[in-house]
Amino acid sequence: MQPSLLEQGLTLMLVGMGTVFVFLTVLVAGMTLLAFVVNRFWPPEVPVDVSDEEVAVITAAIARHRASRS
Amino acid sequence: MQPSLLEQGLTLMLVGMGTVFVFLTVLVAGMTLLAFVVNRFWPPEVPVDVSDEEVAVITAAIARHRASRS
Amino acid sequence: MQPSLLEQGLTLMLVGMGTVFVFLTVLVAGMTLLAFVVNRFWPPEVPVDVSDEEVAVITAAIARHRASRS
Amino acid sequence: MELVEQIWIGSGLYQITLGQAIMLGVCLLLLYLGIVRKFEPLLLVTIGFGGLLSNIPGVEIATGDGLLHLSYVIGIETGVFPLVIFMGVGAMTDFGPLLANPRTLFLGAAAQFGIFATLLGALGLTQLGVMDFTLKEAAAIGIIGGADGPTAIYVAGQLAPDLLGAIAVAAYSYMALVPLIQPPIMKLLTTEEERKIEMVQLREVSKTERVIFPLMLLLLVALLLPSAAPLLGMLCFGNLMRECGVVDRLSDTTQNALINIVTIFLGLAVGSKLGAEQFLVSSTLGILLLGMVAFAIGTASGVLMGKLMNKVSKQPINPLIGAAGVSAVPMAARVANKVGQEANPHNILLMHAMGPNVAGVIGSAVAAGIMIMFAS
Amino acid sequence: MELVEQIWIGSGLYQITLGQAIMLGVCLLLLYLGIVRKFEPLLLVTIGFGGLLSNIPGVEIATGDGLLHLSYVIGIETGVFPLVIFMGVGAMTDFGPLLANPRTLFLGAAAQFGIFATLLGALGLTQLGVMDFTLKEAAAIGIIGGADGPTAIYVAGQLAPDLLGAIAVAAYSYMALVPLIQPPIMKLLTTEEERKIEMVQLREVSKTERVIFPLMLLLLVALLLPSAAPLLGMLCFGNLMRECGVVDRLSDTTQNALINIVTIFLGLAVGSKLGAEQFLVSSTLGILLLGMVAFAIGTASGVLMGKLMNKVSKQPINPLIGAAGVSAVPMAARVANKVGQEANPHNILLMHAMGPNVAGVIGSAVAAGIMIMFAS
Amino acid sequence: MELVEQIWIGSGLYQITLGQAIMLGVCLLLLYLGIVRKFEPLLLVTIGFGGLLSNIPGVEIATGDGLLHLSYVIGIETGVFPLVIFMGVGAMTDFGPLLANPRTLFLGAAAQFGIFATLLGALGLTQLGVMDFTLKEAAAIGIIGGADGPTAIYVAGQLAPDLLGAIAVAAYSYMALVPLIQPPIMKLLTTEEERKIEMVQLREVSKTERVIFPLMLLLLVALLLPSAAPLLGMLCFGNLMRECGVVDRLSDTTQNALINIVTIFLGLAVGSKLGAEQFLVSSTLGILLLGMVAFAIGTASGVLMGKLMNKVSKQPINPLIGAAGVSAVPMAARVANKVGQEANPHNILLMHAMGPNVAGVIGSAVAAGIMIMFAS
Ligand code: NA
Ligand code: NA
Ligand code: NA
Repeated sequence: MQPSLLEQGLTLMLVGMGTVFVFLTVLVAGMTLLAFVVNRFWPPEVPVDVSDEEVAVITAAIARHRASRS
Repeated sequence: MQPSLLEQGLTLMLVGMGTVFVFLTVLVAGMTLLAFVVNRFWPPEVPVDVSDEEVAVITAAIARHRASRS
Repeated sequence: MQPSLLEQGLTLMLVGMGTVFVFLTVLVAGMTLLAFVVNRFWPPEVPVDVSDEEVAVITAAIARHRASRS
Repeated sequence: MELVEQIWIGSGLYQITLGQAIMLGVCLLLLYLGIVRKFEPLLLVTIGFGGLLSNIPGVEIATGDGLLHLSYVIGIETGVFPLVIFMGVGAMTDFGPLLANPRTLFLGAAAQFGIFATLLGALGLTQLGVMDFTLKEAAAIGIIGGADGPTAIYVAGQLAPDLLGAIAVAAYSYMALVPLIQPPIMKLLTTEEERKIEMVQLREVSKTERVIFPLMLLLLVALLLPSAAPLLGMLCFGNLMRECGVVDRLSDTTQNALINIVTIFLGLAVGSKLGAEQFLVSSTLGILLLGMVAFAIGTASGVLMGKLMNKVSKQPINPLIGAAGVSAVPMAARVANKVGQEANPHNILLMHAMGPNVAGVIGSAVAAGIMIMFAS
Repeated sequence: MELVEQIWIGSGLYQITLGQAIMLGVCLLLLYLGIVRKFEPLLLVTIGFGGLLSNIPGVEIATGDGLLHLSYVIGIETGVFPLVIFMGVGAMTDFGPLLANPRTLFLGAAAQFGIFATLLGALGLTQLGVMDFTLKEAAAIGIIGGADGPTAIYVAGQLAPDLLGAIAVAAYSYMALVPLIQPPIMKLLTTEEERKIEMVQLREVSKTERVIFPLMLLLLVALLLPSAAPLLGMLCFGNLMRECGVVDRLSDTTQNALINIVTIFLGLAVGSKLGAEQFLVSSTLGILLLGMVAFAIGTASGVLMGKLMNKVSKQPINPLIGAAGVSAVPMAARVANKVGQEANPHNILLMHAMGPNVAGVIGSAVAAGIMIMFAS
Repeated sequence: MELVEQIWIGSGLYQITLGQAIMLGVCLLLLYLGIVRKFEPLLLVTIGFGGLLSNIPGVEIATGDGLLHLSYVIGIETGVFPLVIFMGVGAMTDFGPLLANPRTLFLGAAAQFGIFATLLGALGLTQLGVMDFTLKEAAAIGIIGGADGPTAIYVAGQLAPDLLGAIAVAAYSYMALVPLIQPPIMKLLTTEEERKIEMVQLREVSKTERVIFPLMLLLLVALLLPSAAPLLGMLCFGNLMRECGVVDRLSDTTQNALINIVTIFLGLAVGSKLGAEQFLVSSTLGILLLGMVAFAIGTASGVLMGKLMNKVSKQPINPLIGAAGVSAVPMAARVANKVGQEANPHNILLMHAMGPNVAGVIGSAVAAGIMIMFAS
């Protein structure tokens, strides 16, 4: 016997949500593995935009500037 | 009897120019009404970019600047 | 008798390279003629962005500026 | 005189039907929502104007050789326009927040429940005799709950072209209504304490991860659910162009000229489905109602999944970001952020909500693949 | 040897006809006018080069599967290219001066008399046996007098595809000749005193008016003259995108990448109609002559209407701005301004002339709608 | 349960063939070369991704109504995409160095020997029974030696669509390998003294010459070799738009939005020919081998012609610039410059090498015209 439209919909809902979850679970696993592998073998360089020395210089300059305004 | 090509053209000219004028007259009426309604109910804000006070300040500044150069 | 595929290829190579050279030779001739005609009848203006006088004025200005900073 | 009569007979005043007059009003409303209320203006302005053109009596614009009908045949029937838009979305999407916290994909998964619940609702109304939708049509209506315009248009174009106009209008209207629809549901389902939860800052994601991610996603789709490959493939292609760093000129054009051109003609083409005889039918009302329900259920299931994850997870998860799982990028993420800040002014959820938000795009494309696979 | 013979037989030198040689010369002339004389370069350069390609003997470029013929079939036969150009024109047009002084629409109406007089002229020449034009062809020729390139191409593509090449060339050539054709006519029909008339400054037009105007225009077209709806509809759509302020990215692309791409292929497609056997016929000469007449009559009737309006109006109207009613935006408005300044150096007519100028675009699109309605 | 089985049967894991798995790997390799090694990334990234999509089992992407197949039918079968790319190349090419020293055209001519030698090689392998190529196919393979991507794609699309994937991959891969393939050959065939030769500075080229050049080239093509007119015609059109100075907005769009959009879809369309059953055949291996040989022979004949010209010419000619005659703009010119600087650090050959480099583009388009004429 052909299942009713509502039964078809119910099955589709169960299988559909199941597939969405299975697919995204596999994707989560893949992404976690990807993060692990990449950070293990090709760790990103720490971005060093500003050296400590530069920070000191700039801080001093700002302090001087503020002092001169007051 | 089928009208001659020239007669067809003459009619098309009269009707055509008539339609152009009627259409554009209706459009003029519409635009006039539009302007009336919009300015009545949603009058555009007068753009006040610079206050009188600011003008005074700026004018003074310019005068000072010029004086200092001469 | 139909020529073999290899013979067809050989002929195509000879005729092809011949045509390439003939075509590009004609093009060389055309370009040479073009250069001659253009430079004869519409010689490009020498770009004179800055007059000698202006150069003198600007040089003097820069010198003055530098002197004032030291 | 005969000519003047011919003009009169040819005029709109003579030919216009009541339905067309109503539809002109509906399209002006869409334009009002887009222009004055700023609801998804890129689409509502183009769709609305396309709808105006489609309801002009007596000329071929939305039919035959008309520009709008040509756009529809070339761009929507083939699926090309939504796919190109998806490529542009990919080129504009930063998957960084998702890569930094992959588990938020589950929130994007849960929110798709709205899709399937709506499918069931549409079939239920049919069973009850209130409406008359086929399985295909019900599937296309459900996708409204995915809150993703191009996905909805793509699926409707494939499964239920007759309902395309109503589905697209519903999808974009509700996406724009996210700030009104979602907050009450979010507040109803969460406690004040939950809304106050602050989340730990996301880690930096390296360029290598960003480049490999779209390729990995594509390969998973290829192996597990090929029917979602057109949509997700184009999304991945756009994202790869964005992240790989060597084809920036292609990525720029994809994010600007190309997506803009396609948006214009997509909007007009969708507008060609707003003809009175197609749109002014009872099923449109059903679609608008079901679409609203789909949104509400999707929001609720996202939030509930957030509560569950917060319980089982070591790191705190604010359930509000679950609401962003419906997609509606970036509006839904902003709403989550705003509701969070109402409870706790120091709570910056925006980047955390972007994870489930883009996960929702992937999730609804997966759901679309399933629908297309089974229903067609 | 056989192969060398084959090359010789395949070469242009062997195959070229006298007609093709002449047309290569004509197309070089168009390129000269476009590049050196700067006559409407965007169109004359692309049309001229397309014409060169079309007269290369022995290859399929302007026929069969060739790029130019494909462009023609896809873009001109369907009307898509001129319609998209019109959308771009709408996005680039500021209707402010027209909104500030709606009565200048009458000047744009009067100038359309050139169109209908030329139609009559073409039929008269046919009656006399000098030429042999059908009503459709005469209508398409008349539109040259509208001084609006895309309108002329659109109408010719619909009513007289065989004459498209000559009509497009005539339209763009005469539009470029506006600064030569118009001033003598303008001076002949006006007195020194009239040319000196200064006009009162235009009022500010609010954003609300600007946004509503394209919608109002579209609705009037829909109700009164639907056959003009494709052209005016796209113009209004472009203008709405420009003025509504919420889809600036679409408006920018429409004004740049999209209109440029379409202009390139429109030009090439029109060029595909400059093949010798199509262009070198006696009707081309007739079209060139009639086109010139159309321009002159349009200019004259615009100026005469300006004189009449100046008489009956309370506010002074300089009749020179009537000449701008032929369209040819913005050239004709600049010419009106220049002739005005010759008589009165303090006379700045430019913005006043922009009103009739854009009115001329609307006017000729209306005339085009009438032609298409009756003649097809 | 039945539905779960249906998902499993529909999944890629169930349907994938060994060939598809291999091709997924090959396409990932192309992406690696494009992204990490930066080999012609604009094409290898798009082709590689297109290839991935084409090898997803069980969905219509590269077939039927799929986006990639539509791109192929619309853009490659008709020749439109490579022609538009050629227009873009024309708009981006500065023919100044060639105009300043026209004789370098001979270097571009000589380098085309690689094309015809490869044609002969392909036919020789067929005669020996190793491969099985028709004359058309051999001609299409030979064009790889022209080192010009769009030319190769255009010719392959016309003469040997089945081999298009392999030919395009070979062409772009070897173009990217120019810095590895050419230097050893260049050093083998020249003496240290020859490589040290400095060339006299190029003269200024006036704007008039630059504008007339594309027209002159087009007319020569029209008269002598019309079958090369589509390719060279579009090149000339693009260059005329660039140089004429009155249509800069068209030139800008051609160089940016238009060429970028077409590149994306050209790449995807070529990728649609990387399906396993088409690409994993023995002829692909033959094409890759022959392509490599074509490059080597082209480089060698360019250099040898350079030596000859240096002998017979009054002004010194560094034979290294002959290697740039293969095209591969601007990579080959840079390689010539670099090898020259290794021998003599003061030797700046770059601009001198740009002459033969662009001559190589013209030369291979001429060769393509001959191939199409005879082989089809
Ligand atoms: Na979603
Ligand atoms: Na006009
Ligand atoms: Na080459």
